[in-house]
Amino acid sequence: MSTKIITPVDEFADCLPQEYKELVARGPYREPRSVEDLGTFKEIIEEHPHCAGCGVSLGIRLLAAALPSPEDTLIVGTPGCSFFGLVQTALNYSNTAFGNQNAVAAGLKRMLQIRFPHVHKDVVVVAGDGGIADIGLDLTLHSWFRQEKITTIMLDNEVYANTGGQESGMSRQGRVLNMAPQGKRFPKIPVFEMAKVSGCVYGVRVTVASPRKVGRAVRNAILVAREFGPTYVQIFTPCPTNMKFSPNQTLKVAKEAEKDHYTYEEFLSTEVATYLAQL
Amino acid sequence: MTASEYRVLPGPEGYLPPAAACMGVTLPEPGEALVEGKIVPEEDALQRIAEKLLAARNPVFFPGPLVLWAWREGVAEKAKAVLELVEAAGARVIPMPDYRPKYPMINPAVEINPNHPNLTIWHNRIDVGVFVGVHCHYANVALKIIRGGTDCYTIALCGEMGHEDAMITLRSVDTAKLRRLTEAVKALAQAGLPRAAGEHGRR
Amino acid sequence: MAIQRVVTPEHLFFEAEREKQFITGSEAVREAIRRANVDLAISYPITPQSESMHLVGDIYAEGYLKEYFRGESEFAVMAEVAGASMGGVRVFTATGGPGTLRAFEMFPTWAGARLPIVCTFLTRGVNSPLTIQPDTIEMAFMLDTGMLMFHAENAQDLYDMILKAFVIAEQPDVHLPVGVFADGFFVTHTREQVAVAPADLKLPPYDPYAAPVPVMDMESAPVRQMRDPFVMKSNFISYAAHASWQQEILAAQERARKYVHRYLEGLVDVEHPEAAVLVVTSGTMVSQSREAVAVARQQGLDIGLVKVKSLRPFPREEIKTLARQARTIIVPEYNRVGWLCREVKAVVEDTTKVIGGPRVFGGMTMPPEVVLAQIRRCCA
Amino acid sequence: MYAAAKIELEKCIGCKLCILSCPEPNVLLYLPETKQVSVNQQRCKGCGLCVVICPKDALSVSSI
Amino acid sequence: MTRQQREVAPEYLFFEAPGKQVFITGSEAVAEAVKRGNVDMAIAYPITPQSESMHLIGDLYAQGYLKDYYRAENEFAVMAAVHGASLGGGRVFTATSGPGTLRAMEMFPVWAGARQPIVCAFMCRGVSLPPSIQPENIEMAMLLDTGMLMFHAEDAQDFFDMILRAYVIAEQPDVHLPAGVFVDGFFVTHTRSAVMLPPEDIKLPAYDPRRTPVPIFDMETPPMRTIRDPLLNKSNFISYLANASWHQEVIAAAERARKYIRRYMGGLLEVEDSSAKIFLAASGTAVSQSREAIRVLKDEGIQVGLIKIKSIRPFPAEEIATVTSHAELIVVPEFNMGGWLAREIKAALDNNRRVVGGPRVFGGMTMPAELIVDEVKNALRNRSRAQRSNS
Amino acid sequence: MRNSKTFIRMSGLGGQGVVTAAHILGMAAAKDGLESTVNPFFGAEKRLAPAESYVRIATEKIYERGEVLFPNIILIFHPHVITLGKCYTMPFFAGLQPGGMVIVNTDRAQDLLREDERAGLMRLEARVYCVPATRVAVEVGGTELSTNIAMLGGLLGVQKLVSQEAVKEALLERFGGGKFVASGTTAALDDVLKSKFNRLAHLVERNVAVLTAAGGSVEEYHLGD
Amino acid sequence: MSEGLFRISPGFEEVMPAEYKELVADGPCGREVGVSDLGAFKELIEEHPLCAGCSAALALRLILASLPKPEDTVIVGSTGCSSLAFTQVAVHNIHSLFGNQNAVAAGLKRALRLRFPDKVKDVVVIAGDGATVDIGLDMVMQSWFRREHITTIMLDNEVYANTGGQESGMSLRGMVLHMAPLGKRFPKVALPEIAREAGCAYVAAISPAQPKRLGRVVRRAILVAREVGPTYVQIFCPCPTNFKFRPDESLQKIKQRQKEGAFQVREYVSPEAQAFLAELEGADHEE
Repeated sequence: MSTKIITPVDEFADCLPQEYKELVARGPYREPRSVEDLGTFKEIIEEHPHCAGCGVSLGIRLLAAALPSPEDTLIVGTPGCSFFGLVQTALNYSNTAFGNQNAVAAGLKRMLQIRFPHVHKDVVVVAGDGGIADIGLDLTLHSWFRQEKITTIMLDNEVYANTGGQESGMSRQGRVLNMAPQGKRFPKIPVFEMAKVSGCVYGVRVTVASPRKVGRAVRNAILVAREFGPTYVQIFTPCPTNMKFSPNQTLKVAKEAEKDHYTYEEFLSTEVATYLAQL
Repeated sequence: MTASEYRVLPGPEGYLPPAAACMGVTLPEPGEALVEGKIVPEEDALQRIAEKLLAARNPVFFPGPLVLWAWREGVAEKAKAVLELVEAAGARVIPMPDYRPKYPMINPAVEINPNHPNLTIWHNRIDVGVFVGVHCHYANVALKIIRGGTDCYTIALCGEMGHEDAMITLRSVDTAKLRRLTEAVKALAQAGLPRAAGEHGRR
Repeated sequence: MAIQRVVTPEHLFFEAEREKQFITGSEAVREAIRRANVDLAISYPITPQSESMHLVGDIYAEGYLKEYFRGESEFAVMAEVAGASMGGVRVFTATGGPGTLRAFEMFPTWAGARLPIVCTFLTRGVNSPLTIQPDTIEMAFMLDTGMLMFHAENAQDLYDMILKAFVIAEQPDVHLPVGVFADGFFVTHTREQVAVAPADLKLPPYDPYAAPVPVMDMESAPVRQMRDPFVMKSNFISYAAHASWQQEILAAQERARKYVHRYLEGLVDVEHPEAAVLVVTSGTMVSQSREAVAVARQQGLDIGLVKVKSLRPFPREEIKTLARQARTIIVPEYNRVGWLCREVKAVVEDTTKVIGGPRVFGGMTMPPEVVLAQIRRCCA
Repeated sequence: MYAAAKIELEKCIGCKLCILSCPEPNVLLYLPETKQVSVNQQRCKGCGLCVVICPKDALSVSSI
Repeated sequence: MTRQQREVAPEYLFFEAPGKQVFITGSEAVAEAVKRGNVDMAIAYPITPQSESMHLIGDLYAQGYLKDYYRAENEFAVMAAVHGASLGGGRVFTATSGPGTLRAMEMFPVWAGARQPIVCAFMCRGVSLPPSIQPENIEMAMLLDTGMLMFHAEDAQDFFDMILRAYVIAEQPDVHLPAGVFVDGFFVTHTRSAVMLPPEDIKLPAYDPRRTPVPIFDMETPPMRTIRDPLLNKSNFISYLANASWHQEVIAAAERARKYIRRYMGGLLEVEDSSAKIFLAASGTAVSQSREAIRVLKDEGIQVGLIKIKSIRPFPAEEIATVTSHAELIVVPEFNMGGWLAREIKAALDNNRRVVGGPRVFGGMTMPAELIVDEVKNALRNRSRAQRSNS
Repeated sequence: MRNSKTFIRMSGLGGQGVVTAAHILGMAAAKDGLESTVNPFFGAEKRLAPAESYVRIATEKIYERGEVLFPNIILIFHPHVITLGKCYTMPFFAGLQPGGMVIVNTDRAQDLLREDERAGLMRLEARVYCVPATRVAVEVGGTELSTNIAMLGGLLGVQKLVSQEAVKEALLERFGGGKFVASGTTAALDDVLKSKFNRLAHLVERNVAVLTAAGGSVEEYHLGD
Repeated sequence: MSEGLFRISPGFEEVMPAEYKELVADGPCGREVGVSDLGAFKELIEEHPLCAGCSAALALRLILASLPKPEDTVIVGSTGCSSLAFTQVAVHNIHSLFGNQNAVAAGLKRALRLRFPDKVKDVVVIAGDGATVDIGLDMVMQSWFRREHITTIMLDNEVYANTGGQESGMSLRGMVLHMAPLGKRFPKVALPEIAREAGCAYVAAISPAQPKRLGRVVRRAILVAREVGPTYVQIFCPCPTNFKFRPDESLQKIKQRQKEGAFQVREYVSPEAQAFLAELEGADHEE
């Protein structure tokens, strides 16, 4: 690990922009922070251009606060709304072709294991439902089949939000959306169930209405991925803009989903359970 | 290769002009430097940089991440050498702490960004800008944009092979070379080169 | 289903009275498909193409198409329309930039399988770096896929070319896929006057049994039929068969010239062919050049304009002939590589006449002033 | 046109629920000295999620 | 298990180390190159005629020459995964062919735009449809504008040499672009020929992730706030300009590669008999066929020179113009239907009436020397006929 | 190079309706029998981010497309566009044609322009106008979502580019009946706007009132002062 | 199918090759034949170039014999060994690209439904393990998610056989193969279970070692696909060539694996499909 890259040369410390001074002084790099500590430290995500009340950006904020060692974390994403917030995070973030994130992450993780055999470099995929469940599904599943030691986090807003509100595989049946003018004809893709039968050793389904659970899930998923294999966290991050509800209703929408199709669920192997109990 | 006829001069060069490398300008070999698109002995270039810095109305150094952050051995010392040069040249420092497209925008008074370096040049009315410690790709992108849209005279102190789109570029710049440049500036200043009017000095 | 009357292509294109609408390029796509008697369309989101496929979805809901759905990726969508086309229906889809590259392997397949698919490419830059802005670089990649390629200047062209593409593509002696290209945003998102035929008219339906290859429906002979067979033996005879198959695709492209002449009224449009200096270009760059040419002519400069409408087949002879009498040819482009310039140079005999550029890319606009400056230099 | 959250400090009990439900980073800050929350209005987008979540009605959104 | 090999300077490995001649296939030559390439990681996916070389590289991995290797799920995923591995700061290798190239198409401009010195071998074959596994290099036409460097090997020796040299050229800090090394499948991959190899206990110096023009992705390199590929999130003139300037820098980087291609590959092209008035200009296997044709023509008293084009990107436009300045006829035989090389050459010359594009064979057919001979003779006949009718 | 044409750049912040304003203006021009093209600034921009749209109006056919780099008129929907630089077209006034016009939505004209900007505009013999568009929108229209229409009112107050009747028809077409193609965010705001009025006629009527009121409250900002 | 498709035009009967005459006279079209009748009718597949002892070829034969309505069946294949046999099959069949078979099939099925709304047209995908579980997995699963009315059959020989024996996602953990020089590092992908989760109405894993059961499974899968939703059949057919056992050992190998518990015949039937099958087959027909 290297906090050196967040250590300014003394001579230049003064001339850094304010946000960097804050990151250096109060960022989460040197002592561990969690979701609980939000509001008391300088977050690694700076301002972002997400819409007011955006569930995705809340999800990003929460997961960014939950990273067990942000100074050794690399995030791999894909085009979509999540890009906008993730690009502002104070860590390495890669974003290339739509849907290739789990393949990029696999290559990256393996190379970092070669180059830093004695350091845990956490490679975390953070992407939307379109990137993971539609166009990148095969690459997602194969990273799980192959037991890559990466964490995959889906920010599920149940729509292609960034391109203007099209039906995604994770949209709910019956939803009328762009490209589904008569309502979606098939159910939400059961990616969470897929994860169970495709080799993930730990998985959580959660919503942004339960921030502490999000924090715990992300942290566990990353720690488990280091030791055992692929892990998956699916976070419901409702989109007020495309689903046309008022921005202050995001958490209510998420909360209601918790009683309905987005109940909290966790799965883990016994091995993993023992490991987590020890932590 | 025959020497290129193409001169790399301060802009504004116009609407998306080609990169100098595509106009036949080649990078210097060890011991050489590029001044306005022509290969010259390195010593000549040191001299030209000193002249440009001292004649400038508002010279500004743009240190990049490679010297701003104490990420590896030797950086602190190199940074110190950069600051000695800044001091000798009576220049200011505006950092390039990272390369991301920043939301909602950069504050051009306090930082420079390779994707739109022209904003910082315009805002601060910089007539001579010096790049140091910036990854080559980002330096090249920035230098091209500056030459396309502003009249700033750019100097690149590169740790690798140099930059065709800067008006003056040194290659393989290490701490020792920085110190040699500082000496050249000091010597010229002592000789009493007249300086253009205008506010300067470190913030 | 919407009630529409089938008319001849000639009537729809040239005779039916047209109404002017103030619409975007994306809406022009919808209006073309509304009149195209398309059976099935398949969509996948990508900017700036999505809007046109949303609108096609809407007219599906109104009953103008029989089937429509969102596929899972561009590669899958292009495979799905291929399947449908083999099943004997008229299909439509659209994509752009990275989507084109993601699906890339399918395009030579369409051509090789002789599928008269019409696909609209609303072009944009490709990664890296990521951009959603207009750029025609993807067309450079497509030149040797075997597809026919038309380049629309504006929403009007887009409307006309899509409709005409179906008719040209489906000629039994052509029967090839057609890409109708338009510069993303510059065309898709710009609102302008477009003259369209009445909405209650449509093209005649596709006749799968007039195809030069059997349709895959277990209704057409022969029953023992594989689309498209591996030339699975490794010997001279199979190689020759494979090579001949490819030559037939090239030949089909050649045969398309006649129909491009008939329906698009030529592979190129020329203004002032006698001029000493000619601007040769395609797509949105034609529009930018028109402005520059108009000013230049007002100022007394001897300048003409050649709009290349069809890139495949390429107007080889047309441009060679035009170039013989011209002193200089300027080829401005919206991409970094200058593929149109390369095409032009490869058919012009004296390439010293050809000036590649100005070129802009990465989403930048080409101000007519920049083209004008180039014209001034060349006329000096 | 531009709205931002405002806090009535007398009502704030420092439960931090608002901080955890705000999609914007570094907008709602927790002040350990007073065990209360403050708002950076410059960066607030006025979505109102904090208003809805606050158990004490300490937050409101209004034009700035 | 890691293999004990000594790192040596590229110059030593290429020009000074003692050579030993072996009789191997092109696929084996790839493995021999990778063995000496100090490659960290390779990722594979089956496709004919590429598979064999990637099998052999798997064996190298088992023997400890590479540190990681796996089979991925498809070509797009392979190219994405090597992209990720290269972001991580190591030297990577992969290979593909024809349809595989097209399946992964979207990734190649990504590599170039992200300034990654990935070396990928392309064992060219026909693309669908109809499917063919036979040699044909149409895929090169589709890669010309990806921003990658492109080298076209004539035979197994070239293939071995070019892969190793590609790493050295691609990784120069002022270049730092992906390089594709192309051969015509089967003609090279499955043909056994004499190849001169340096000793196997030496290898290239390791890739230095600290000398890159873009930050490496390891959270050890500043700035920690880094996104590769950053320009999407603003839509305005300034972002467009930044994007355009980025592309210009990719082109500029390829220009800078010329110097290193001259240094390490002895030039972007090779010329034989530069005094000739007639030239055959070709790349890849068509060069070998041309050599045969030149011999036949010489026997018949017709002097024909040869231009072997080794670097397709950057393209030796000036060199070709200079070499052919006095030429009267340039015949360009190709293994594809599109005739992309003829198009490139025509666009590079002033008077391209001199250029005859052809013969072209494809679909796996071979190109007998006689076909080239006939093309030359036909062109000469046409020319003299034209001259007669003019006079 | 285009004396018979008027090229307009509208700069504002996401959510202020710059795209809709351009659309309505362009459509009105078309209804008046003029030639017009309209395009938004092509981006994945979110609310409150800088946004621009462009309108070209002429008596003859317009070919050029893409962003307007050389405007005759610049509409500034929010003073932050220039005072806080919430715009990426920089330097902001670059490209404004000699004799051009700038219209700013503001109540307070002071501190609007930096000294160098003022000097530059004077050199171009440009005219600057202020219109309190947001205030008029709230007071007359009952919603700040009508700010864009007030800006158009300001524009028509100083230059009769299109007729009021045509604007009214354009409003009817834009908000009435059939589906209009808009981005997700715009569509959401449309719904909000429509929900403010119980009938379409009412919406149009109130917006026309905004248009007129704003046209009457434009004031020239004297660069020389 | 149109009536004339299998009728030789008057006057040409004599000149037609024998195999066609046999197909017309003795083929399975319009007749109720199945696996049990093999040998008693002219099969849809003529000769093929697959290796001796190839159990995939056997599986293919059995599948073709089990098609409930061959005269209205279109098959979509993919790159791999099986595609070499398909040129010889007497139903319309498509080979497009490696891995895109389910996408092509989805488009085709929808097109045929448009053109023949009153007729059953069965679209059956038959592809190898590489095409199904590796390169084409996304499109396979999305066709299930979308509830396309098609049947997907995997000929699972646990290796990329056609390209010379590389590891596939269906290879067993530990198998040393090309591109897995140290042995495969992860388990065989549980595609039947994934299919069940992904919305398939009927899923079965079977082998040609039980030909009649295989025939019944294929028939069920196709019938369920017509009425209920997507179906998936995975057929274990080990490859003598790449796994280097004698051609005559193919079926033995399957049985051996079954005995070890490493291969299990299994069927997952959704309640809806169950009800449909019960009605179709009658309760007494159940095993």
